[in-house]
Amino acid sequence: MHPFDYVAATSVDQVNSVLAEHGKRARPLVGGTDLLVQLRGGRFELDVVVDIKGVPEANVLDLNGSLKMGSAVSCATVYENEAISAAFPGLMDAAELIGGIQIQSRASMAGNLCNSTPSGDTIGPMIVHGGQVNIVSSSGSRTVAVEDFCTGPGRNVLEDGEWVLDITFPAPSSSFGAAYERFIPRNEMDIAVAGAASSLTLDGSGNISEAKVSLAAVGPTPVTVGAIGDLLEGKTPTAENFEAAGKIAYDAVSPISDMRGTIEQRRHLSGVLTRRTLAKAAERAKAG
Amino acid sequence: MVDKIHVKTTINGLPQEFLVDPFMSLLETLRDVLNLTGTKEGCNDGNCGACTVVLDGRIVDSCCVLGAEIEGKTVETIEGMAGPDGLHPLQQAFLEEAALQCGICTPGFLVSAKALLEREPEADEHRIRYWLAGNLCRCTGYDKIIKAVQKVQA
Amino acid sequence: MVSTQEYKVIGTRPIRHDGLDKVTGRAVYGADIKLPGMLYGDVLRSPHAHARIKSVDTSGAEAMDGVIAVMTSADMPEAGDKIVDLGEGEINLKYASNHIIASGKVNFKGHPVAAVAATSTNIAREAVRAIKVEYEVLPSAITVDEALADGAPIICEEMVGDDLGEEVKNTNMASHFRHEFGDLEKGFSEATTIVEHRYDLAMVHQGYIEPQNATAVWNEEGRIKVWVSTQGSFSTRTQIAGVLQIDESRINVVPLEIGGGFGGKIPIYLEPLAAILSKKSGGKPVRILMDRTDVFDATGPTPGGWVNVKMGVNDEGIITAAESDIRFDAGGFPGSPVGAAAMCVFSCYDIANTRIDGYDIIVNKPKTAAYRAPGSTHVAFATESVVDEICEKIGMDVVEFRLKNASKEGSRRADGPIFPLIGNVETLEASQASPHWQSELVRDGGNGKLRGRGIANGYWFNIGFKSSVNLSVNTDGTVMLVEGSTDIGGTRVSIAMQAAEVLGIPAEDVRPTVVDTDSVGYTDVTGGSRTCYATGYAAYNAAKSLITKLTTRAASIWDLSEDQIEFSEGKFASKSDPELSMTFKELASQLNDTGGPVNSTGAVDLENAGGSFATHIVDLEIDPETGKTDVVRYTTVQDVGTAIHPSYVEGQMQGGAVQGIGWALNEEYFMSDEGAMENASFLDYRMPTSLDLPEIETILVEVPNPVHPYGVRGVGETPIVPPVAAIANAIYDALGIRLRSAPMNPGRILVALKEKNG
Amino acid sequence: MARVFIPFALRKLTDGVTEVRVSGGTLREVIDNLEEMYPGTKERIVENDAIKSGLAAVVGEQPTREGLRTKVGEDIEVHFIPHIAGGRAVARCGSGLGR
Repeated sequence: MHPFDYVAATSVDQVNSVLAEHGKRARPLVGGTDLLVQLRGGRFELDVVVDIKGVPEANVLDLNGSLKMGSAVSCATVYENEAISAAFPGLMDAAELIGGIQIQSRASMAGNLCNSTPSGDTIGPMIVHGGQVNIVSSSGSRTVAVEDFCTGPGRNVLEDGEWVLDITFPAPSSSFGAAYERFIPRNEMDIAVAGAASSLTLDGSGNISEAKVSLAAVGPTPVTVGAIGDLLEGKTPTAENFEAAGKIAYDAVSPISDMRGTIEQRRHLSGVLTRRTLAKAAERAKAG
Repeated sequence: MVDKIHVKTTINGLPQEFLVDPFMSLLETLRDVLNLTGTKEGCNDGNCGACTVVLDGRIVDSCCVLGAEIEGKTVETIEGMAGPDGLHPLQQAFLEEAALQCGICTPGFLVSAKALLEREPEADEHRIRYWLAGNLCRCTGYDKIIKAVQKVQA
Repeated sequence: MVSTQEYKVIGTRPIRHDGLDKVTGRAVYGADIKLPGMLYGDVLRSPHAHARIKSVDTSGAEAMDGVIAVMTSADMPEAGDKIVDLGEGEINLKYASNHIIASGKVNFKGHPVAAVAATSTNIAREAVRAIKVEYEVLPSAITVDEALADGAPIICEEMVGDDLGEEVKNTNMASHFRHEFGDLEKGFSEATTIVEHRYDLAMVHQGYIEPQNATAVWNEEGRIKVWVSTQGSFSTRTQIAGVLQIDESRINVVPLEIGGGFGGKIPIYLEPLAAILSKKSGGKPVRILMDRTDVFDATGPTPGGWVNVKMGVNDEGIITAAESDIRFDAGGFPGSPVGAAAMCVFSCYDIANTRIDGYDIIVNKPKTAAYRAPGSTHVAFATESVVDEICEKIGMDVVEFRLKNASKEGSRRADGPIFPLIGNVETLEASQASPHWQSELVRDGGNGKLRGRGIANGYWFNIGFKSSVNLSVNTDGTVMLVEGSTDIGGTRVSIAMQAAEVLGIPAEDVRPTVVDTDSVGYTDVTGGSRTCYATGYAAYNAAKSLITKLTTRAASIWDLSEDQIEFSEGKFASKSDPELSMTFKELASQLNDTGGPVNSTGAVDLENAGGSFATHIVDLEIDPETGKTDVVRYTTVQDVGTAIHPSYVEGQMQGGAVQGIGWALNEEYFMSDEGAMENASFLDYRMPTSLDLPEIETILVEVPNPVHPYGVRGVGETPIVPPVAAIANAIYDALGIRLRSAPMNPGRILVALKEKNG
Repeated sequence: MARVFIPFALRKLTDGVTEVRVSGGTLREVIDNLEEMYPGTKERIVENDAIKSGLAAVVGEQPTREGLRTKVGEDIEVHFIPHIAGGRAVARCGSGLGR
């Protein structure tokens, strides 16, 4: 492994300056569960890693209707918070099934996002919860929707010197529900063969006023299927409508075959998981 | 070349000070710098749990942590599990229930299981199996490990 | 027949002597060794599955700060074409040498090409990357069918294959042999139902958690000391001696604690490299550790390949004929377990007319090694699936059919020999009576999930071979036991218990230690289910010898002749004078006044143990929408001879079953077209976690082995034999689809369901 | 007389005979007598005065541990079973029964 230096940053400015100085040769460190493994495997080389776990702003976890989640907050910290669990069920579903407990204790959702693998379990749920990424650098900050963050396998919109400080989510309405499910051959410690995150908002008469589905591991980036929203809006949350949504998902994805699954298997699973997560999201929306 | 980093930390309740290469994992640091070889390497990529330690109250795979990261923190390893009064009840239960065969995964399982029982003493079988899913054992089929954990709960 | 023998120690569950060190982190495993001045090694491995090495330039590595020694195959002595017996299996030294470091050609991805010793792990790793190798990439053959196809690349070019006794050149077929008994055509002509299918299996790995490691010192006297994680210290010594062309007596192998093996830690990989690097660095200790990718790429998995089984039965449900064609990929050098597979394929049945063809085929994959009952799981998948299908066709209960055709004492195994006393029938009967088999299967698993139940049989012969044990008595009445069998799963305690039973003292009073090859007599590997049987027998003999010597001491104390003294129930006593009686402990306290220390030795070279049979029952729950399978209930029933320490016998049964479950459902070498294993990590190799399993119920059947004083049979390997077939049969029961390729993963189940449902 | 079972690969040398009665008090004598009856068989079973590597000699029920010295009783079965070994680079590999 190419020897790299370690900086334990304590302020946003310190992170900014290290990243500005080293460009592509530096990256922030949170859980290390992807970064250190990739460095060890020779995937790329760095001269510096900047530990951001000591930066106060990256550790914010603030629920005030909306949710602000610092990029250093571990998955375990999120799902152990009952109020957040109740208000953001899609995030909960994902946070609880990443890796094992050891990984959940370290890995953050922002780290999962920045790793930008198509199979990243938390990305779809953050999309359907309407997450906005707060990107900072020495030259300022900008906001990008989670949905627009990933640009390809392992690639994203971050420019040299930029990093994610936090992700914010709008306050869900009382008739909002969301869910995430992935398919893996084992019951834990696995990478999604396919995954689906769904959210629904119901109107006063119980009809669907808004629906969103984002699929994992079935394209170069998370696949948000707009056509499902179009189909479901104004409809009732019935098994038949969700079945139809599943068919749209089946047709909308363009997966590859690899060691984790085949094209046909992934398309099929996209349909099944879309239907199942929509149904679960509807249950949660009804429960308020 | 990069310079070594000076780290002050607390391991198994004792203050420790050492120099470590900044790119060295906590697993390597424990084993090669501090001679705490009870923590084992099985995969070095966060998928087997053999290197599980407690870092500031949470279990982590020490292969996915840098040695430099433990500055000012507390670490608990298998070497700190038994006290002056003897074995931890989990260690005793693992012996009595034959919950180990080759023993290489045992330290990781014990550290994980202890963390579970401290948080959730009433965990049911499914919860125990879920909590320990990050620890691979290839010898036992897990049966006797689960029974040993349950024995301590009883 | 079930054991009725009364024992004091055997059958109890004492805490294992080495347990305390293992639950406190004090136990020293191979990678835990740290010696003064130690250097850290690393190995450069081929990125190609098949290539000619045109040049190796090590100058970049040699120039780096902190690099002390660099080696290639040029540093290895020329190994002759000599077969060496390893106890369980044999190796050809020329291939062994080429396997350890490639000479001229690489035969699989991960094949070592060069090695480095440096002052730190990271410098060694960087130095390896600085070595430049020029390869001429060759076409590769990954499966047995590819390797036997016309125009296939020839992998071991100088090898001469053996086709039913005839020499064949320019082939990847190392061997083709046949067993034939009775009249096959006549047998099939008597059959009214015939079923024939081919079963394919992917290569799978033992998956031990501790990677291979070796630390060596080659000193100025030309003596080598090696600290290592191995199943056999003496077989390691033999292999090192052969590959390095050094007398065995100049090598001392120190076996440290071993983090799993399952057959995979019998071959050597790193030891000669560490030794040569030590020599080149002036006698400094050199430690080399594999990482997990190295373990998958370059140690010895069990073969992939296929097994064809054809079986015919008559109207009474009697098997009249059976035929099998077994083709295993040996990996990059010859030597798969196809011979063992041929012994096992029909071993659960008494069949008059049989023919078995076995093929050992070289492919561009890692050289295979033993893996728990090597070869038997493959053939059980085929035979037990065919049996299940036959039972359905003729409408016979699957257990009744197996009982009706069961092999028993006097039956001829399809490779020739007659079975001694075996417990096949007793195991089947116990399965039939088990709570699991007697329970009703609820077919609806809820949420659209479907349940099914499957059952399958399995057999493994247990080897005997050589073991040595030394005993010495302490004056406090305890006994030190020194053995050469490395302890992977609790054999220290099971061997100590057998000595304790003879001596009439508690298991805790016998202290077992595993020592290096300088310190105990020759002992074969911990493998072949032999350790509790053979090393236990050696301990028994040593303990008997101790009693004889102690009887002499008692005689001298009481001024009697030896034949006037008897030893029973842990007491030495005069046959005539009831007043004269001493416990073992009391006599031990008088040793220093009666001639000093008393020691003894037991050494054996045993024939095979007769074998062990198992029946496994499994209930599955399958989600037909995703193809996901969950095991919801599992029972293992096995003839264990006599269970010395029942907890560790159960542990073997449970662990073997779970490895088999992983093999059945998800584990495989997922190979690229270029011959690279794409899933070489625990993340994507998908071994079962605790959450993937239910309780594994165990039923111990005890049909004592008549050739062992306590009736011990080997129990370690048989448990991995039935699971793949049992799960295939349960999938059929749940979904009505017969899967004939392992792993039977969700993708395959979905495809099969789609074919069935259109 | 022992019942010697002829391995498939040797049956060309025995004109297809699969089982033959051979006298001899030890395995060595049995193999020598078999060679008398069917020339060429011995060199396929014995090498360097031992059972060839890659072959297991079964006398009775289990592979013998005493090699050519094994006592062979009346009516006892003798088998020579190939067990695949690590192979050989030049000539003979695998089953040990090759030439």
